[in-house]
Amino acid sequence: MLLLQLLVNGLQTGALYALTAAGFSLIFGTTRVFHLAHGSAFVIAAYVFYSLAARAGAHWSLALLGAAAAAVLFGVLLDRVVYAPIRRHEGSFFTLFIASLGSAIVVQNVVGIAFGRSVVTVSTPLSRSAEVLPGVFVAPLAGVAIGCALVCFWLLQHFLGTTQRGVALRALAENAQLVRAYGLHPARLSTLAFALGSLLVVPAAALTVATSGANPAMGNHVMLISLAATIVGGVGSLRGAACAGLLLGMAENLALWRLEPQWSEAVTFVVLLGFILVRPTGFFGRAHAH
Amino acid sequence: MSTVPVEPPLRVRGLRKAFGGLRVTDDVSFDLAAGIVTTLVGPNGAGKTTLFNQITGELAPDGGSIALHGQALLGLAPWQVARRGVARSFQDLRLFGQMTAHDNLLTAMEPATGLWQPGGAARQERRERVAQLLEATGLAAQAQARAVDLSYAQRKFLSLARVMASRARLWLLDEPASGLDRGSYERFVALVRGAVRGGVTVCLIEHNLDIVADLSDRVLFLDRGRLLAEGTPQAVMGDPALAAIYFGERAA
Amino acid sequence: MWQVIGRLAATFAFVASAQAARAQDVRIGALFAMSGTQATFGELMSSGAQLAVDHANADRVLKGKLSMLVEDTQGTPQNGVIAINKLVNVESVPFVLSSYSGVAKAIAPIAARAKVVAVNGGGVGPDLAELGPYFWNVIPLANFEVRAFVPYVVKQRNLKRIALLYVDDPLGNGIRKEFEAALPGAGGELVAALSVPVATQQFAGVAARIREARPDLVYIASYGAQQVAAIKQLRDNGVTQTLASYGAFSNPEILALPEAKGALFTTQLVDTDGGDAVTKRFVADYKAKHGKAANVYTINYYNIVRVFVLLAAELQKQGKPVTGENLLAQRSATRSFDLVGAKVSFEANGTVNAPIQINEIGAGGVAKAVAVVATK
Amino acid sequence: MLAYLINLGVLVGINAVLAVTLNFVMGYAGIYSIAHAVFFGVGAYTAAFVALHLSASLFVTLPLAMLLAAAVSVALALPALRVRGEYFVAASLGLQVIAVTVFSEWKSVTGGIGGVTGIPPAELFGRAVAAPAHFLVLTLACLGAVIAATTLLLRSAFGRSLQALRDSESAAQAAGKNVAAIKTLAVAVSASLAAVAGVLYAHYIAFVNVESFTLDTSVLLMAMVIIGGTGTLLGPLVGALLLMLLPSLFSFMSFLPPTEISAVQQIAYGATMVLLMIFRPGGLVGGNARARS
Repeated sequence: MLLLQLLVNGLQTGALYALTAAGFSLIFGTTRVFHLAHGSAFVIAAYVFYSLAARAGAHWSLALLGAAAAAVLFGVLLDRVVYAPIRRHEGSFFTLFIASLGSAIVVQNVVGIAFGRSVVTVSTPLSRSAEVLPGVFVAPLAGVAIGCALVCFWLLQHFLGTTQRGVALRALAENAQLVRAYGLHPARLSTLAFALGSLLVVPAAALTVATSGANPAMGNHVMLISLAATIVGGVGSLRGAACAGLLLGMAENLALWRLEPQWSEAVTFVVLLGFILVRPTGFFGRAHAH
Repeated sequence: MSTVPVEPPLRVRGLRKAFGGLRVTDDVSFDLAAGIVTTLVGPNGAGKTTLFNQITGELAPDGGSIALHGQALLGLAPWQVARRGVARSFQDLRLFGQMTAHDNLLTAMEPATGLWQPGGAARQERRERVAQLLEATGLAAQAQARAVDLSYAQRKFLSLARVMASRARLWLLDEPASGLDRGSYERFVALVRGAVRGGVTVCLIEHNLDIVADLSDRVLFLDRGRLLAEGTPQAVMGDPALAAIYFGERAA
Repeated sequence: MWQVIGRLAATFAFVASAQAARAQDVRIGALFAMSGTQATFGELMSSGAQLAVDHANADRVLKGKLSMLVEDTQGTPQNGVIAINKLVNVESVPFVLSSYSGVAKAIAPIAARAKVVAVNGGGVGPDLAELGPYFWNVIPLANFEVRAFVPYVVKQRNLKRIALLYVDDPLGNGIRKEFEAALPGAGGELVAALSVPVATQQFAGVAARIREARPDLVYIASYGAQQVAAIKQLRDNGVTQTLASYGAFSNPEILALPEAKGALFTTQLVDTDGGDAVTKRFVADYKAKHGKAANVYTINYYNIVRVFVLLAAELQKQGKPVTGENLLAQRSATRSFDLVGAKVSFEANGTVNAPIQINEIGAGGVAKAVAVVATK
Repeated sequence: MLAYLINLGVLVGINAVLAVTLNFVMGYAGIYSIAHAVFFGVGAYTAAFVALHLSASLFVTLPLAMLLAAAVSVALALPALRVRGEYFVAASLGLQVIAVTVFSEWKSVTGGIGGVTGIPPAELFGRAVAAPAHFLVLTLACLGAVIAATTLLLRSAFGRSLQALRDSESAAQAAGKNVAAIKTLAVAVSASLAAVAGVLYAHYIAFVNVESFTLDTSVLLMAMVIIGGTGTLLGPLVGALLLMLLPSLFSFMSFLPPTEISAVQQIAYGATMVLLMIFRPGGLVGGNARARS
């Protein structure tokens, strides 16, 4: 039963990882920005949700809307104010990477000063589990998490597959020149990628605040997971990132079956290193590692 | 052309390479003879650079053999091929951009790996040779300029000088003269002729038909990975069928 | 480490300004968690210590003014070492207040090398008793708490199967050792011992492991925000058994948690209703200043400063300088100290012994004593 | 005041050693490692272990720490041979996380989060280097030696090979450079020299635990190199000095609540990194030269 329980926990964690990882992958795949501040968007969404829901007493849907607006605003602002000027000067991946890292550090500490460095939670009766099978406890929020992930992926798939902008976004990942040739504006598409990518962290952020609580430093973990999932899944493949996110969430939880909790993060990165060494293109990767 | 050597500097036999279903090198066999200039021609996508990449070990062929002076090259890493005396230039140059022109050449003469390298007389000799090469390629005044800061023509010459610095006896040059003005072009032709007179074997990839006429002793015509013809420039370029393939593709 | 490096440099910057003090003035140092996830504790501890400093100055017990330099450790060994280096090497204080087991273990050798007395009133890692003559404890260590707790729950409450969730640091590892030693003799059984890293906030998987072990009681050996998260998530994830801990559950944030209702925890017995003048004054002044009742940590750190004041006053009377060496000698020569809550005497190894009281968290977040166990 | 300056000098020196050695691989070999703190840690733990169990003589601790760090560096060299760019950054991140887990869990050697305490002072020719002033001299001597070693290497044929493969790996191969061997060697040199800083740190603070060798440290070191100027000789020194002095400046600003000083510092570092990348990616010393891909 323990295994089944861990599997269920892994599914919940993995669903949320899949969402954040897909956001990171979308941004990285289309703009080639190694967006370390993706974790910051998560933290911002989490704290805005907390402020509105727990402090201001707003309805959860309103708080969710506020969190989404904040995350999208952050992503788009970062793209416009920080990344765009660097790209204009044809800065290398490393320049972008450092700028992103700097932004993440700023966000973590500003949030820390504003809200303290302790853990904040939004309490809800939905986080309380019920025994669905003997020895297997599931909280309503687990269902919410999995449902959220499915809906988000369906919407995303629909958007990228059928709308003109969505198709253009996918094309941007393949070839920026091509997109320009078709008269689409790469800068505007890049903004779209950041908006969408940042939006994808919102459900995970809100659910995390409600289950285990958020702290300003958790952006690091989110970033590490997203990055690992993107590479394991294969750069440029949203499906890959999502599957890998799910896999990493499962691995982290299933590791508890035999290992102590302190090994779970190491398990994730052993998987990552293994992929980089053996198959750098990931599961579904097309892009070359070189 | 002098007497036929017992073993040609480079012998390629039955070389094959495919990416997915696309045959980029399709059963190619040829020899590069000593002391002459051979030019690889063919439309875009004919597999010319891919052929270079297989000779230099950057790309592993699916089958066939490549021998340098009778010794198999297949399976060697690019740096090992380089140390056996094969130097190449790249279409996109790939200079050591942040290093000075001087250091670009110096490092090409220092292939050893260890932390410490022999100094003394050898070091002095290398520096003198760098100066000579810079002089010969017209870059003496730019010796201390970074490679990225040079003009286009200067970068092309630096790329050639790097090949010259290696002391390799087989040069593979990928579009070395494209985009050169008249004066630079003549300097380039003179440099290659000088090297060939010194016994270097040269293989070029070139779209510039002037070069084919001015410099080549032999032409290999490649299309869609297949070697369609080889012979003198006049014979190959005069073949109307080949010309149709060549210009037809070019026009498209 | 990022902030650590900064602190390394920054904490030494105050030196220049701080040195213009009168020769008779006495300064002591304090290592508290003033920021980070442990800040609640730093607040409690420093408020107690500061009150003792204020009392000493008001009474003019010492020649010159007593002041306390508070350094923020965030409860981590690394920051603690940086702070002790500053207090010892730059500020040259003879006496330092320490908190947290990890911090204590890290700083003790440095204090000992400089012959500076360090006194702990918060950390309860059992090995804090073995840190040498210059390291004293005014809090009974976890071995006392665990040894008092185990027979009570096994025999009185009939909770035999115990699962331990402990933080992977000196405190947690120390408590685990105590349980392994104490349980078999008392007729109990340690059915699971799960360690978590200091920064972990996720306990869903751990909860599953604990449920699987089917314990009668879950003991949480952690502190601060992590303990709050653990309680909430264990309850969320189907762990319905009694929860228990050592004195760290007296954290007001935990008492306020609805999920913590019914939890058991041990503290040293502190009799704040006692009739002696020292206790009465403390209780009254603390209430007046902070508007709430003092907690056990507040009292311990008040007492540490009070021990220092009593020793230093005696040394000054004898015309001896207030150095760590003299403080140690004077403590050995002093039979007992009148402190808040009790008359206390130190054992030869620098620890104190006190009866342990077992508390249960009742409705409305009020902890009430359910048993008192004498320890020896 | 003097005690304060000496302490600051030692810390700047130790961090400068780390920044210089990181710059060696980052600025000259194009190996953007976010795992430099791992080698700092290997050096520190080795020194602590050896000093406690064998000998505190620097002639014992230094070579052993350097050797071990060089051996561990293979774990970083391996991905460096396989992948470049973002992939390598990710691999080094992974290595950093795994190393922190090992540092925390290998308790018999590292003491876990509780760390190793009571590390004896360094010994030189049988005499303890314990006085802060003496230790400052020792630190500066080590820094000098590390700078001399890296500078000499960079000016040698090996240094040119490094820069060549940074600028174009394929062209370096075509020029006969054994890229794999050169990268492995460069990473080993950088790691073993970084271990020197670890040895100094362990003896100086007399305590090591995992908190000193986390991702945050690696990021801080990277910030030193970037802010100072990647691929310049002076850059890492300027960066280390600046990032060590900045906190002292903040602590003099009395309007800041003391508990928030460290957060304010980090905001300053972070914002500086962002602004530099937008306006001056070459760093303070590097002028307008673009960081290279």
